[in-house]
Amino acid sequence: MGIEVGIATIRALVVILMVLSLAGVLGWIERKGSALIQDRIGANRASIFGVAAAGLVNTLMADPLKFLTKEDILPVRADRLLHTLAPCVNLFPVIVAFAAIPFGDAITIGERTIQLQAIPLNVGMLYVLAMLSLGVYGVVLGGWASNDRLSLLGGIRGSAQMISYEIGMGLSIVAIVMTFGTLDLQEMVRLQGHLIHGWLPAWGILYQPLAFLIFLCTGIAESKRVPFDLPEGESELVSGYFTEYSGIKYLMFFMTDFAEVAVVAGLVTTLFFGGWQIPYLLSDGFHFPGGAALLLPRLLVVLLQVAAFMVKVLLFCWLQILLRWTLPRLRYDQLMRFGWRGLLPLALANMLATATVVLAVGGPT
Amino acid sequence: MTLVPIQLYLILGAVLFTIGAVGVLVRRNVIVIFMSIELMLNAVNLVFVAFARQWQSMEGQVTVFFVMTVAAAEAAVGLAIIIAAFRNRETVNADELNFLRW
Amino acid sequence: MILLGLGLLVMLMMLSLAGVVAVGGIALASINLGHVVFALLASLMILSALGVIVNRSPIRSALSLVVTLFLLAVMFVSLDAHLVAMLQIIVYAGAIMVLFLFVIMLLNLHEDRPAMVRVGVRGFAGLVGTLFFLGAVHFLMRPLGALPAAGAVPPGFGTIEQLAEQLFTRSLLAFEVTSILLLVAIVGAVVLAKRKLA
Amino acid sequence: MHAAATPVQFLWLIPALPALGVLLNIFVGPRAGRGAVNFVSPAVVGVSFALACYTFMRLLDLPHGAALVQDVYPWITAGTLDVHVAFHIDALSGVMISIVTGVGFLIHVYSTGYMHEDAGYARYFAYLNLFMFSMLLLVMADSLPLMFVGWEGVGVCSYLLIGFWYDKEANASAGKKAFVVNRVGDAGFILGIFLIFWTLGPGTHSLRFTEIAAYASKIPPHTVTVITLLLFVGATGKSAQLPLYVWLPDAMAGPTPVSALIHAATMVTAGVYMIARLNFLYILSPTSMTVVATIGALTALFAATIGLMQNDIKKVLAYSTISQLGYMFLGVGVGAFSSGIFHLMTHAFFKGLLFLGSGSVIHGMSGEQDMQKMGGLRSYMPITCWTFFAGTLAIAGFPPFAGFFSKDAILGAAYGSEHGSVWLWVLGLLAAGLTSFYMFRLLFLTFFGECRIDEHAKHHLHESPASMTMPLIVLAILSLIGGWIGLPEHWLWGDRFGEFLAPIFSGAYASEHLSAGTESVLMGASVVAAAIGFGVAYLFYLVQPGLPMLLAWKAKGAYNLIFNKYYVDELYDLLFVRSTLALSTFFWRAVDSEVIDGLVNGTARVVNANGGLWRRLQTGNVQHYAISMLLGAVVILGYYALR
Repeated sequence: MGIEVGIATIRALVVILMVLSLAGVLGWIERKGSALIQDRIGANRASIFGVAAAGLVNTLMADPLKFLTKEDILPVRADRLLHTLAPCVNLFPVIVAFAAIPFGDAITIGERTIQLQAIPLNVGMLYVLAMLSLGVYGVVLGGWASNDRLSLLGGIRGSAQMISYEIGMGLSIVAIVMTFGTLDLQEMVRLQGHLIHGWLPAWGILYQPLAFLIFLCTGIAESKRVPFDLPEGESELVSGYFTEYSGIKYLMFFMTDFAEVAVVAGLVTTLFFGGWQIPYLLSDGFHFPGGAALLLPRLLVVLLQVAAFMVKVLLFCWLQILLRWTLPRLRYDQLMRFGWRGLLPLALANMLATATVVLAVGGPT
Repeated sequence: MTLVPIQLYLILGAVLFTIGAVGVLVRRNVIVIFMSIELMLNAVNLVFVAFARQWQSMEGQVTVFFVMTVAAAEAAVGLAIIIAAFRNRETVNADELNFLRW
Repeated sequence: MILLGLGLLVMLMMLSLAGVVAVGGIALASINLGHVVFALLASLMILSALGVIVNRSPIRSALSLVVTLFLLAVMFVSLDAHLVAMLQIIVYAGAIMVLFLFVIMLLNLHEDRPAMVRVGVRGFAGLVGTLFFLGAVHFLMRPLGALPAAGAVPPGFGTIEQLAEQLFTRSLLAFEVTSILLLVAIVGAVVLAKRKLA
Repeated sequence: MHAAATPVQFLWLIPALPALGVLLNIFVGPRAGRGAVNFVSPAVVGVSFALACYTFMRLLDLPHGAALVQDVYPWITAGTLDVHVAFHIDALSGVMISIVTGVGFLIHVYSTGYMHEDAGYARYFAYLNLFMFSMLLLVMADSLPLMFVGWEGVGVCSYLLIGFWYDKEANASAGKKAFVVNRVGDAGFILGIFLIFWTLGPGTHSLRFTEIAAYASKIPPHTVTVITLLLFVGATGKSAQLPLYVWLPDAMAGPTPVSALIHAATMVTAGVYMIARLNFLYILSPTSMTVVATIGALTALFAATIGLMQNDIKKVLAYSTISQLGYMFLGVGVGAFSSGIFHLMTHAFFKGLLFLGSGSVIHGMSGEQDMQKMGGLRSYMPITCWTFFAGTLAIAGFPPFAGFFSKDAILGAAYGSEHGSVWLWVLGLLAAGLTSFYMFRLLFLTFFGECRIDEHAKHHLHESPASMTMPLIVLAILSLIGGWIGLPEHWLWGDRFGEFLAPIFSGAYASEHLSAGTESVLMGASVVAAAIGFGVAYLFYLVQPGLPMLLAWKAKGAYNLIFNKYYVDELYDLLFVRSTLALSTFFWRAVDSEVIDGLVNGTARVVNANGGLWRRLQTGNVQHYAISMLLGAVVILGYYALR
């Protein structure tokens, strides 16, 4: 009993730390990346004994410290409780959402097998959706509690946008769920370990390219990033729903932003890019189509797989950051039209098509 | 981990239901009244799920599923009505919204 | 105010634990994690439910309702209704309550004074409520036997497969009708929200 | 009917095709235009005719007395009643569908010519197809309820088609008359069905003919009599027998092809078919048989006498139809079911022919129907004339034409059967003579003698188009040779028709009872009668056109009596219509507007007062309602808690 609880706690901690650190790293990637793209040097001020570590010091130490030490301003006639609650409500679901995403195969220590996944759920997919759907509250509250029309507008925009795009996201996920015939993310990843015709890794994207695109768009819209960043579009509403925030709360909103990026990346990886799977890497080592094999110790395999997962996630984070500097921001009506008239019907059609195919030939399982 | 006897779930349901009912009765804001109704619905859901667990049959959960659907529909229409009413009367107070008066 | 809340919480926990002991006929010694968790959840739920009806500001009421629903979902999980729990969060917390918040913001409702009806009515309502509660409890107290232990449930109980199986065989008609109901609701909502009431 | 039944899958198509035609004509017809309608409507019937022929062939291949069946779907399942929509094609219904679809097809073709100026052609063909559908349902049905559906269906179609030119008051009321009179009959019919169901007693019943047949012997004789008589009431209504014949003459208001199809060839024979179909019941009740036979014979004579004096070409044919139907009933009534059906078939041929011929005449005369204003049309419309002549010979019963054999078979049976009697025979013989007379009168007045047509009509007098003459020719040939499949016994190949139908009519009259000698005597008698009729007609209307006037002046009373159709219509008007009207006026004025309205308004007032009282509860405040609900809950809880 005790040990179980202990292991559970450890897994949870691992996940939380992973998300938070990812968020931090993303902060750094974002800034350096932007700088790279815009041909600047970027975050390079802070340094310890002259060691700037390519801005890592700046982004991972100086900025947090600064935020922590800043004054926490509360607008007049703002709702204190909600104003404080909002950032937490915003950050919490994102982090817990990550809990259902498996970052590695089950490892066996002694007679006890441990899933590399905070909470192994048979409804994992739904769980993630649920958590993401909770994300709205942070936005709404932030917008409302600040008692400021810009914030309120941002909040309303944000909530409308999120609930609108949740539908498309859900439907695209339904399609992929149909394909794999399970809601358990770990199970999905395992299925993606198979090979089509003995050589092609059976990753989700091969079955559901359209769903992948839809999911990516909706995911980015959910995390309110460019080109869907109207809720915080600085050119119109200073900072949208967190205009009136400062200090640690502001930092939390920021973290949320990056955590969401990470979650989206994680989900894309898990659903469409084989999660922690490495092509041809089975539990006891590589088995190439040719018949050539390279046996490895179990632990190494697991480590490789975890590493693979991290790499994939980072890649997709990078993709989203690239997008930020590639695409222009939509107009709000365009955003809504894209969501309702573009993605939703597409997702529906895709779902129906998948359903028919699955009915006709059966899924890949 | 062992569970508590079902009565406690039922009583909890009763408590929530009563709170909801009283809310319906005492609040003036129609939206809040509406929320109280949702609260009552959920109290009942709790009871259903508890019984499903008790008799180990899925009917209870299925019923909950349907209750949720109905609740969703109800919320959509109800809120639409509230908005429409607000447009006419500039108020959402139950005691001022008496279109159906004799 | 926070303190008040905490005080109430502790009180309620004691109360519900007492309930566990009294109703469940469980020796004080054998109270375990499960009971405590239940007590905690229950008290929190009751608190937040009260929050729904006492808060002056609609927004806060809505939020306390969200909390209640969330806790309810957790309780569902403890009752092996995983799918229902998830649906609870997605549908209620994720959709319905957002809709509420949205409308509240749209109508830009701030605290309405007086939030409640006249004191007399209030008292009467409270009285009736209490009576109702007592009546209900009177019937709930008849022995129904304890819930089967966590291990006792058949494998896969509460999973999506079982629910779907139930849904698409026994209650298929109801299911289809529900879809129509939703469609009607959508249309109705749109029509209502579009034009002014005559 | 107890023979082996072979299930097949295509039967449903036969009625379905006309039904399809109905839909097309209703929904696309008016827009699709005349050409499409003129093609589609006959086409569907033609195809179902082909199918009917195919069915018939299949039937011939099967062992003698077998049947083709198809159970389409369970129709009514309530309590002990389990009726299926199922089709049963045995020899009898096989013959019927062949006749119905065949004649029907010809008449559809004819109609394309006849109706080609009419605006409502789509409507017309919709009705016509609908009629085909119902008629096929009627004859193919394997259970009484389904048959009843067809029975009512054809009734509706006949109503619709009689009143087809509803803008004329007379036509509309004629349609109404037909409908109402038929109601009287159908009431009896459905009562009969109920009685049968009721008699069948416990256990579920499909009311299939087979089932009834199996049970028939167990029904107490009096009940059988009642049942059969009730059903016969229906038959008198549908088949225009005494006393319910009055609607048929007026039914001539409809388009002539309709008169040919519905009011001569097919629908009006439904009664005969029904009795033949239920022969196993009728055979059990001598009383009913006698009633049927007597009514039939009387009708035959009665209608024939009226037919003598009519001047409207179609009216004459109408009365002759009634009298021929009388023959059929006489046939089935004396137990010669196959002869009855045989006459039904031949009659379908020559009466269809005669009607179509008269239609062609009316067409050519641009709407003129009074024979006084015709004459000498022979030279103007030869084909019509000679085909009409063939029809006349056939109906008058000159050997070797169709009418002769069938009519003779019936007369023979009337004489020889144990149900028959000399009197029936005499009546039939008289009717035969009269028939021959008035038919030749019709022929001479119309086509021969000097021309009494006014110039204007004569101006565009013309032979009808091929689409109309073709059917005439076909039917003419049929009425000439159609009778040869049912020769008397000991003639060349004998009564093939009878043998074919024999297994269905177990226990029916067979002409072996008669010695060859008697038979030939009877035959001679009927030929003589026909000849006399011809002779008199020739004398009156070609040699001495003055004679009829003289005669009429001499026997004034009789003349007026007959000329006014025995004042039957007036009598009915007095007895039923007036009294009914008076009664309904009373009910309307006194009962309805005073009592019932008073009750209604009173109730309203009470409710109103109450409402005024209780509406005070309706505060419009949700919470008041909510609290009352909760109070109610508390009360209920309390009641059960403290009980």
